[in-house]
Amino acid sequence: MSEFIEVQAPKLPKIQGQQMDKLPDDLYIPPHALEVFLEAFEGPLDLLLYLIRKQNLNILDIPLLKITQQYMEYISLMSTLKLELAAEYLVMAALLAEIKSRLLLPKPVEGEEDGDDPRMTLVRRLQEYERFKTASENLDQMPRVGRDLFLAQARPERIATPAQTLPVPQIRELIEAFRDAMERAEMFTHHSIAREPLSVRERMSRILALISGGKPAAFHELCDPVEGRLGVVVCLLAVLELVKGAMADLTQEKPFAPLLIAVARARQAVVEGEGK
Amino acid sequence: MEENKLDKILEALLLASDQPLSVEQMHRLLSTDLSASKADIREALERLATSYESRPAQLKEVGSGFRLQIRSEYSDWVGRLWQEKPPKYSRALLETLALICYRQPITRGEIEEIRGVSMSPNIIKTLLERGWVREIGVREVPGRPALLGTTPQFLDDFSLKSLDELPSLPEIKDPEQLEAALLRLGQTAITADAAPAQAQAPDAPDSSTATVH
Amino acid sequence: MEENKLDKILEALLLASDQPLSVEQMHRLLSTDLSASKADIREALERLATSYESRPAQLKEVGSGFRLQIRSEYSDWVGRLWQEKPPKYSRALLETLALICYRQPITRGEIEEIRGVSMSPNIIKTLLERGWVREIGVREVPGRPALLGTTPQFLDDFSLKSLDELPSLPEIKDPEQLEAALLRLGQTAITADAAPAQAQAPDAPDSSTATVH
Repeated sequence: MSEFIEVQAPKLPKIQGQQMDKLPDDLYIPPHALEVFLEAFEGPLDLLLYLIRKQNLNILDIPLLKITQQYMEYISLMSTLKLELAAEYLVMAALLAEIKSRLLLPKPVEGEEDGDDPRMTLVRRLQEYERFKTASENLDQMPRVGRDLFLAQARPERIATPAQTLPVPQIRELIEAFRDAMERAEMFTHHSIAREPLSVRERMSRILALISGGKPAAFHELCDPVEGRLGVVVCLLAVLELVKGAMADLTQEKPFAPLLIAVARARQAVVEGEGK
Repeated sequence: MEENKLDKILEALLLASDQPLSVEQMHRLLSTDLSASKADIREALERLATSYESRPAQLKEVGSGFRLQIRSEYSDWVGRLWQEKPPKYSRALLETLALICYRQPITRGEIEEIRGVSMSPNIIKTLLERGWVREIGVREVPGRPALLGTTPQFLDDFSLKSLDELPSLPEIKDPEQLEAALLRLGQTAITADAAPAQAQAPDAPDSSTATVH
Repeated sequence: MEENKLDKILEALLLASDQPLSVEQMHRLLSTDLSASKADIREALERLATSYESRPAQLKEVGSGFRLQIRSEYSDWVGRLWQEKPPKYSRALLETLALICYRQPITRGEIEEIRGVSMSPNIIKTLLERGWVREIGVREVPGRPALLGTTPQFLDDFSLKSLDELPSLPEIKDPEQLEAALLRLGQTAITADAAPAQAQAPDAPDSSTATVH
C-alpha cells in the first residue's frame, strides 16, 4: 500500500480551523490506529498470511472460515470508520465470501473439478507470495555496500584531468531533476509550491554576490535603468526576499538617507527561510 | 621488478576507482604503456589478494569486476564515520526487488499479481534511480509493458559475482500435500484449534516496525 | 597485539573515509570501545605510515587531518580512469544543481530538506569546481550556512541568457508544456561537449560509466 509508512502519534483533526483538543469520547478506536495497523501490511495476501501465522498455522491447514471471518471483521471495521481502503482488500473480501459460501453449501456431487477451485488458487497465491516475502527478508539481510560493506578508497592528491572536462548535462536532465525533487518534496510536505519568478531568484544571487565584499550597496546601484520598471520591481522583490530570509540587512544611516543593502549581521531572533 | 610495478599500478587503480574494475578495463587502461596481457593482470590480482591477506581491506570480485573493500569485521568501526543512517527500504520495495531478482525479466503487472496489490510508481522509480533495476525490453502483449531485470550495480552493491550467488528461493511445499490439505480445508471449518503446530514457516510480520522507504 | 588491532582499525577508517581524519576524530570514534589515547593513535599512525612505505598509497597529513592517498607517481595511471569515459552525473548532483538553479539563494540544509536525504560534500565541491555554482553569502541563522547560487558561467554553458528562460514549475509538471518549453530552448542544440552518451534516459543508468557525485 503506502510506500512511505510512518508510524507517528495520531494527528488530531481540525474542525472549522480549530484544532481539536481530544477525540470525542464515544469513539473508542482511534481511526488512525487502525490505519497504521493496515498500513503495516503489503496488501490482502500479507494480511491473510499474518492472520494465519498469528495462529501458528500452516498455510495448508488454514481454518478458512475463521480466517475469513477475521479478515471480514477488519474490513468492515475499516468501512464503518469510512477509511479509504485499497480496492484489493475488497476484491479479496469478495473472494473469501465466495469460498465461504462454497464451504457452507453441501458438496456438489458431480462436476467438482479443482480446475478453478478458488480455495486452491488462494492457497497457491498465498504460498507463492510467502516465498517472495521470505526471499525479500533474506535479501534485506545480505551485506550491502554503504550499510554493512564499505569500500577502500584512496585518491591521488591531484587527479590529472581538469574539472572542465565534465560535460554539460542537457537542460532536459536538469529540469527533470528539479521536477522529480519537487514532486518528492511535495509528497512529504503535502503542499505545492506556488509559481515564483526565477528572475527574482537570479537577482537575489546577483545582489548577494555584489555585497559579499562587505561594502553595502544603495538600492539604485542594484537596478539597471535599461531594465525599466519591471527590473526595478524584480530588484525590490529580491531585496525584500533577501531581508526576509536573513540573507541581507537593510539599513539607513539617517532619515531620508538612501537605503543600503548589506551583508546580514548576526541576529537575535532566528528567522527561518521560506518554504518551511 | 616489472611484476611488482604492475601490482602497484593495479592497486593504485583499484584504490582510486569508485566502481569495480573488470580485467578488460584494467587491460585497456594499461595496454598502451605496459605490455601486460589479461593473464598477467589476473596473476597480478592474485598476488594482490594475497598481499592484502593481513590487511583490514580485501580484494573482492563482484558483478562488474574487482574492488578493494573493508573487511566486514571492521564494518562497525567504519560505519561510525557517517552520521546519517543508510536508507532503510520499505517492504514493498524489497518484495518488488526480490521478485525482479528471482523472476526476471518480469513486468510490473506480474509483480502486482504475485504481491496481490497494486504498486506505487515510486517503487520502480526508486529502484531505477538506485541503479539496481533496469528496463531490459518489453513484453509483446497489448500495452507492451516494460520488462524489468537487475543490473550489474545490483550485484556490486549486494556483493555478488552473479545472480547464482543469491540464496535459492524458498521452495513451495509438496503439491501432493497441498491437495490433501485442500481436502481437509473444507472439513476443519470453524474448529480451528485442531491445527497441528507442524512445519511452521517464518514468523508473522512484525507489524510494529516503522519503515521509511 | 592490541597495537596491531588499533593499527588495523585506523587503517580501515582511513581507507573508508572520503575526508581526512583528525586525531581527535579518530579518538572520538574509538574511545567508547578501545582505550586508546591520542598518543596511542599518533604512534599507530606512525607505524601505519611506515607500513605503507612500499605501497602505491601513502599516509599524508593535511590541514584537517590524515588521509591515505595515491602517490603522485601513480596519478597519471589513475587519471586515465577519469579520461576513459565521459562521466555521468549522479541523480543527486543533477537535482542539487537544479535546486540551486531554481531556488537560489539556497543553503545546503535547505537542499537536503527538499531532497529528503543528506548530501555528500563532494557534490557541492564538484559544482563549485565546475564553476556553475558559487557561495554568495551566508544566511544569518545559527550555523551561518553558506548561500549558494548559480554563476554567469552556468548560464553560458547551458546557453541561457537568463534563468527566466527556464520553464516554471507548473509548466514542467505538464508534459506537453514541458516539451514545448524544451523546444523553445532549442533542446536539440546543446553545447558541443555534451557527449552523446548523455542522451540516454536518466532513469536507466548505465552502471558501467563512472558517475560524478
